[in-house]
Amino acid sequence: MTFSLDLHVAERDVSLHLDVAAGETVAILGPNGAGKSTLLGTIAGLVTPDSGRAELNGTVLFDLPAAGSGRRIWRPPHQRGVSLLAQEALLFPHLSALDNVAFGPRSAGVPATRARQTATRWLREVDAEALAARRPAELSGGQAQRIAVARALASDPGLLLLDEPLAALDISVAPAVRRMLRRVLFDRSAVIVTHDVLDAYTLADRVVIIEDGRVVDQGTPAEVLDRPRSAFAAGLAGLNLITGIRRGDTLVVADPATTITIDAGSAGADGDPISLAVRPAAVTVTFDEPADPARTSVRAELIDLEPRGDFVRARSALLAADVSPKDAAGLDAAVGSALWFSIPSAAAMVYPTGRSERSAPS
Amino acid sequence: MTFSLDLHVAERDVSLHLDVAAGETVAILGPNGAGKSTLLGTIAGLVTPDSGRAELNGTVLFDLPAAGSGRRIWRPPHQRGVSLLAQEALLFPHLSALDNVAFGPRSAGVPATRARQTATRWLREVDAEALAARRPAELSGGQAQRIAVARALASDPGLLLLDEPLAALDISVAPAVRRMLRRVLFDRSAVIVTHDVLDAYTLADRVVIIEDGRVVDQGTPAEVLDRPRSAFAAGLAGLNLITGIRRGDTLVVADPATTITIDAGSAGADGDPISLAVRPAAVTVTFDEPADPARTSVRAELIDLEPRGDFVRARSALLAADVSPKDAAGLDAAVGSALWFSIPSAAAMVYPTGRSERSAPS
Amino acid sequence: MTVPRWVFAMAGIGAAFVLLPLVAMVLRVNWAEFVPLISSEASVAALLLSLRTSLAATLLCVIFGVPMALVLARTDFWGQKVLRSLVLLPLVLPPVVGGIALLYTFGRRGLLGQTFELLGIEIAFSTTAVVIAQTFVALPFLVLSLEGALRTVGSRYEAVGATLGASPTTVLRRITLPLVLPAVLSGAVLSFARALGEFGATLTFAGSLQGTTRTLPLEIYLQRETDPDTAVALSLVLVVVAVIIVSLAHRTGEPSRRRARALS
Amino acid sequence: MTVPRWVFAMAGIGAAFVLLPLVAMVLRVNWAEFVPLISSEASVAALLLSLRTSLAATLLCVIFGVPMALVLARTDFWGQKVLRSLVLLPLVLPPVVGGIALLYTFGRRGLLGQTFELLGIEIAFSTTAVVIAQTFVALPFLVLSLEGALRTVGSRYEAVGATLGASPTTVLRRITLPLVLPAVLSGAVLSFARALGEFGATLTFAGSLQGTTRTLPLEIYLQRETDPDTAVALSLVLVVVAVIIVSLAHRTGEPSRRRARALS
Amino acid sequence: ATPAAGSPTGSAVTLQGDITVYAAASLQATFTDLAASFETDHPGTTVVLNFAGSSALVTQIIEGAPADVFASADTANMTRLTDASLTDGSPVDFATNVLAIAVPPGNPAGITDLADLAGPDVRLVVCAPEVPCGRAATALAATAGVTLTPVSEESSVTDVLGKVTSGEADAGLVYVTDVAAAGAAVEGIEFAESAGAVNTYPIVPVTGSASADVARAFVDYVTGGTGAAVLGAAGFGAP
Ligand SMILES: Nc1ncnc2c1ncn2[C@@H]1O[C@H](COP(=O)(O)OP(=O)(O)OP(=O)(O)O)[C@@H](O)[C@H]1O
Ligand SMILES: Nc1ncnc2c1ncn2[C@@H]1O[C@H](COP(=O)(O)OP(=O)(O)OP(=O)(O)O)[C@@H](O)[C@H]1O
Ligand SMILES: [Mg+2]
Ligand SMILES: [Mg+2]
Repeated sequence: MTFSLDLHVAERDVSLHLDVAAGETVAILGPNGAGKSTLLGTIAGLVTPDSGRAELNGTVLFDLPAAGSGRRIWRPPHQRGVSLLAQEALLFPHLSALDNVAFGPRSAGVPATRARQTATRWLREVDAEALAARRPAELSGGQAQRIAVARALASDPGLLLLDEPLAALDISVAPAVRRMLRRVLFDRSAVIVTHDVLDAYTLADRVVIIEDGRVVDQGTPAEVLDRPRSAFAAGLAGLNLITGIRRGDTLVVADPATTITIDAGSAGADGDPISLAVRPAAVTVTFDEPADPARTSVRAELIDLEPRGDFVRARSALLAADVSPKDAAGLDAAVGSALWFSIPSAAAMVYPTGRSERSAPS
Repeated sequence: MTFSLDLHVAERDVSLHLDVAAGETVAILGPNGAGKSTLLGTIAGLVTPDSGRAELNGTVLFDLPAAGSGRRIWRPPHQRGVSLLAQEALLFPHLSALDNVAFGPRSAGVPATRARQTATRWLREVDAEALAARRPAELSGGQAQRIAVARALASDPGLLLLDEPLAALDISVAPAVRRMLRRVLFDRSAVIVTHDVLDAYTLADRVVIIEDGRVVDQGTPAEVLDRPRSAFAAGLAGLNLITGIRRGDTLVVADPATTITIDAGSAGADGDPISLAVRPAAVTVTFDEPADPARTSVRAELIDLEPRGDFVRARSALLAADVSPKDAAGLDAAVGSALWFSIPSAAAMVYPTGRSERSAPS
Repeated sequence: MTVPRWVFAMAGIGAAFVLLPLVAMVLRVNWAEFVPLISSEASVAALLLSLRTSLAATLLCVIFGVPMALVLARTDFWGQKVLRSLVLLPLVLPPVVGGIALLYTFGRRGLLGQTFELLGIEIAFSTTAVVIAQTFVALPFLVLSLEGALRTVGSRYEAVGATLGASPTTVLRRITLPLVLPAVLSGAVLSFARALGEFGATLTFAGSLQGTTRTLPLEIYLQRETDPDTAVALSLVLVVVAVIIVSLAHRTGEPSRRRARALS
Repeated sequence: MTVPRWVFAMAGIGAAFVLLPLVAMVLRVNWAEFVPLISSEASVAALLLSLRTSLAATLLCVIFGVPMALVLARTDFWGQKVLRSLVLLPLVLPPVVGGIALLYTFGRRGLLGQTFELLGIEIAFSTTAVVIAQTFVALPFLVLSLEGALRTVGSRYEAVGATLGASPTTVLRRITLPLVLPAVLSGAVLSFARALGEFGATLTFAGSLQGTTRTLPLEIYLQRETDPDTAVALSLVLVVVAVIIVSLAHRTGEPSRRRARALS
Repeated sequence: ATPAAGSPTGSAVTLQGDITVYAAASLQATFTDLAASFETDHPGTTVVLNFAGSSALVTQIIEGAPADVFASADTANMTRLTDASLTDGSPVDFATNVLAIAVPPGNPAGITDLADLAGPDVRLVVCAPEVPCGRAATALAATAGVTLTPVSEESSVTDVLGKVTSGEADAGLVYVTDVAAAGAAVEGIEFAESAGAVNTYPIVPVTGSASADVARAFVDYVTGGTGAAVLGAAGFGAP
């Protein structure tokens, strides 16, 4: 009762392996163009990979050996029991919202009246019951996306694929839809592509990070996001990530050339590649080097001040710091000059950069 | 040198007034279906309102008197000097990314070579230079959205309309594009629809909140988001919002019937409608009523625990609290039973709910 | 979209070019004797036969043409391009030659003649032959116009339908066909019009017997020999019938509610 | 999209229906004398004339038909529906009647005859008349198929173009036309094919003078009177020419790079 | 017209000019020959031929077609031209034609004379009464007292012949000249009653010709000895 996938698409430079356990929800995170939609498209049967193999609950979805030899299996999309909510809503323009949602059940042979009841229930779940009679052309962007979520769920697939389901939703329904997803994904196998770390935390049992068509990290949300191994994951988690080589009790960074004192007890032996992660809120920015021995400081040029409501983000090439609007006012004139960014040792997390396997899929 | 708009679309129940000062960037926030895209569509000339009037830098864009009488003016889209980046990227499928971006300049009569140079510059700005030769069908969702941003900017409009420009962008480019937008929007008149409060803080001079086709609040980002007047704005700002009536030193809430002690010095006279805003992080959840006099507590049913990475959000009908994962583990069994949610008086902001005008557009 | 002014001008010239001959024809009609001319037994029989056979031919065009367009637009196989050109041929074949080719195929001494004779089916000189001739010349119209529409619509919605578990047949019935319904209808209208006006192939292949094979165009042709007034009057009838049927089809096909709301 | 199996079956029957008569015709060709039959001076002259006039007619169809389709698809005005039906008429009019109508319009005693006579232009019975007759019957094909495609494509991209500052003409040139290029091409192919096969209207309106107005279909008609072998041989030439030109047009129109990459 | 125009050959005056001859489709073979030999005899002339059904040709001429000579397959259509005052002089009959029965090679239905055509199993094709050959067939049947039940009434002889050559019909009523032209594709059966309906071919110069003398010369050529010989060889009768 699992899903496993191997996949190579030469043209898009994508080469991935993915397992999903029964009932597991996997979140796929990665930059634009990393290959996330390609991954989902292949599973759904809309993109034909150059080679690869996928199996869902013992059924082979496709089996395309790399060498032309061997039997090629390609199961058409509608026989895969896989439902895809694509990045664009793509509601059928000639059907009402209700009939769009009822489409999946009806295709499965459910009689019209029952299918419409099911559809109405799912519309209610996404808070769109009032839109049932509308045509897609008469819906706002977010409304359409909600109907599309309902449509994907209503087809009750063995594996549910969601490509950024919440991106177009406003803050007033996104939490409700997210809670609904959490409920329906609870015992369902699902792969969800998202750019929102909150989705990963609330919905996913496991997070897979994809960059440039390759899996670069995976594990539980906490593992992957608290001790990020890529700038991308660190950005998602809202952490500063500094990678370098351990030299004694310092972390030596190549670019920009910097040395940061670390705790003697930190992980990694001399010469090992190690990483340091720290929240911007913990970092302070001062004109003079702080004397505090419990902090380690680096001198870096202040590039930019970005107001973010409660606080202001001060950026250097290496580190970002969240400072109070009052402090930021004092720094305003200093943009472009070198300041001291300091990290409390207690807030800094230091860990080996290595590829050691994280918790395997359950 | 300003833009002003009055607008009524009966079919979509939208009736709005909006002013934009020269060089001002206005962020429009609101729930799905509030009328944000309708507003932009009308300004761009793609939706014809039942009545209304718009003027940009002294030129009348349209003037449709409510009564059929009077001269009706309707300037076609291409003569408005208004560029719209719609919610869908809608890149021209038959043109390469570069030619898509060059389309605006070329339409303005710029020679092909110069237009392509301009386009290349804008592609670089959105970090998409490498995609110049691709056709839209060969782009990922986020890549397409970046090209669309570049295309809208390259046409150098008098008024720039952006409908959720960053929604599809990943965390690794979104900050860069946001900074780019901040730079180009700095001295430009622009209206930007967004669901992301960060966009409002970083890009907007003024925030307009729209609900059900009406402007319900506007002001600087801080004004609107720190002292929210609507559940929607509070949700955006990540605040608990409790509205009720002042009765002595308490705030009386109708549903769920609750009384909350407030600071004697708070705003509003007895009987006035007042609001209380507090960050979930400041709220604590306990099994027993806390004795601390600097806190005010309400008893409410714990509906839900939602893991959010660092912390777990505990919800009741009235209040949400962010608790540590350790505390959350203790609460897990208590979901569904009544607990004490307490607010430190210092963290609670109490202010009149009234309609008093906030800072007018500059 | 605002249509540029000069486009209107060009369209006006084009429309005038098509409409002027019709006006000229109407001006030549002998109105005093119009009703007697067109209500002769032969004329009425020809009109009814034309309507019956053209509708039957249109039906056949839809039944076979829609699958052909689907195969051409949605699959890729060796020889597809040649096939597409070949399917066009009845268009380019002068109808008389088409009729000869049909004789060579379905005639008594034709390719399939023996087969049909054994089955006891007589095609030549029957109304069936008229329908066959009309279908033969009208089929490419439906196939070509529908294939274009299918390509334009693309297959994204079909892909979504498939991932929702719809079988190819369900996708066809509930997504593809509704999406291209306007094109199917306008293709059917084209086919119907072509079938209604068909003359050469019918004459050559089916013959010309009042009530059985003599359709309105054949009657007009014959009348022209002796009585040009009747020919013009009947032509006008043909035109009016065509306009009525075409308008009806367009009315049905117009997804009016949807279009009215769409952005201009 | 996976096309259901039964659709293939239906399409196969349809294709057979169109192709069998062609096969039957090829089987009847007198191959021994094929080359002499088709290389007579009269045949060559007719073929060249047919190609020249059909290409000219196709050009006219594109020049006037594209604006007409745009107006029909993108504007809304009173009487538009009636106009659309009227534009269809040359389709339904038996070609011979169409020829008469053209004579009534452009002939010496026709509606515009006097005007042209004053201008010193003689239209009827000249090569110009052939082109006019062909344009008249072929124009509706382009208009109808293109209008359908324009409606299917919708006007969203055009709206985007306009907000980027493109004038209606620029939108037309750089967005609308490229988007519907396949439909323009297939419409032009339809028109060309119809013009190439045109017979009745040409005979009536333009006459049948070798080198001036006797196109290939007229030559075939004439040969059939005395020499059916030549008629069949010439028909085959017509078919081959049509297949070649149609394939060329499709090759040009095919946005192959784009399509190859699209999802299946 | 020059005084010598009446002489078909060996004229002292050289004819100069182009003419366009509108001739009934059934005259295609003979007139093509005649035009060629006429051009040889008169090196300065060109004869352009336009063949179609007689009624179509008359309509074209009335609507202004540039015809110099009109040769009709029947007198009715010639009368239309005369009525329109477009003839230069009176038409001259130059040939006649009678009907014959055409049957497919081998004569599968075993037809021998006109009466056999009325047989219940015979698939007979004739011309429609609206066209000359149909008028002739109707007249014949009436005088012979035979009731014909054709399966199709075609609008031209060519179509009747086409049905017979393809074997679709068992018999058709066509002109003897058509049987002759079809060669081995059909067998012709002549019958006595055919004399009851003789079809006459008249020819006339059309008014307004730029080369009226050439037109007159061509008419004379057709009605003269050479014409009679060529037409006779094709099966036409003398007027
Ligand atoms: N073409 C249309 N015809 C009729 N009603 C429409 C049409 N488009 C949108 N609406 C309705 O008008 C209202 C406003 O829609 P609009 O698209 O402006 O919302 P929005 O604020 O942009 O929402 P979102 O955040 O989901 O994009 C909604 O109730 C929507 O359903
Ligand atoms: N049809 C196509 N043909 C060729 N290349 C393509 C096609 N679609 C996508 N690509 C390329 O393949 C790579 C992976 O694209 P994919 O759509 O899977 O990215 P993604 O991870 O979903 O990105 P996003 O977050 O922007 O949606 C990208 O480099 C993209 O440009
Ligand atoms: Mg994607
Ligand atoms: Mg919107």
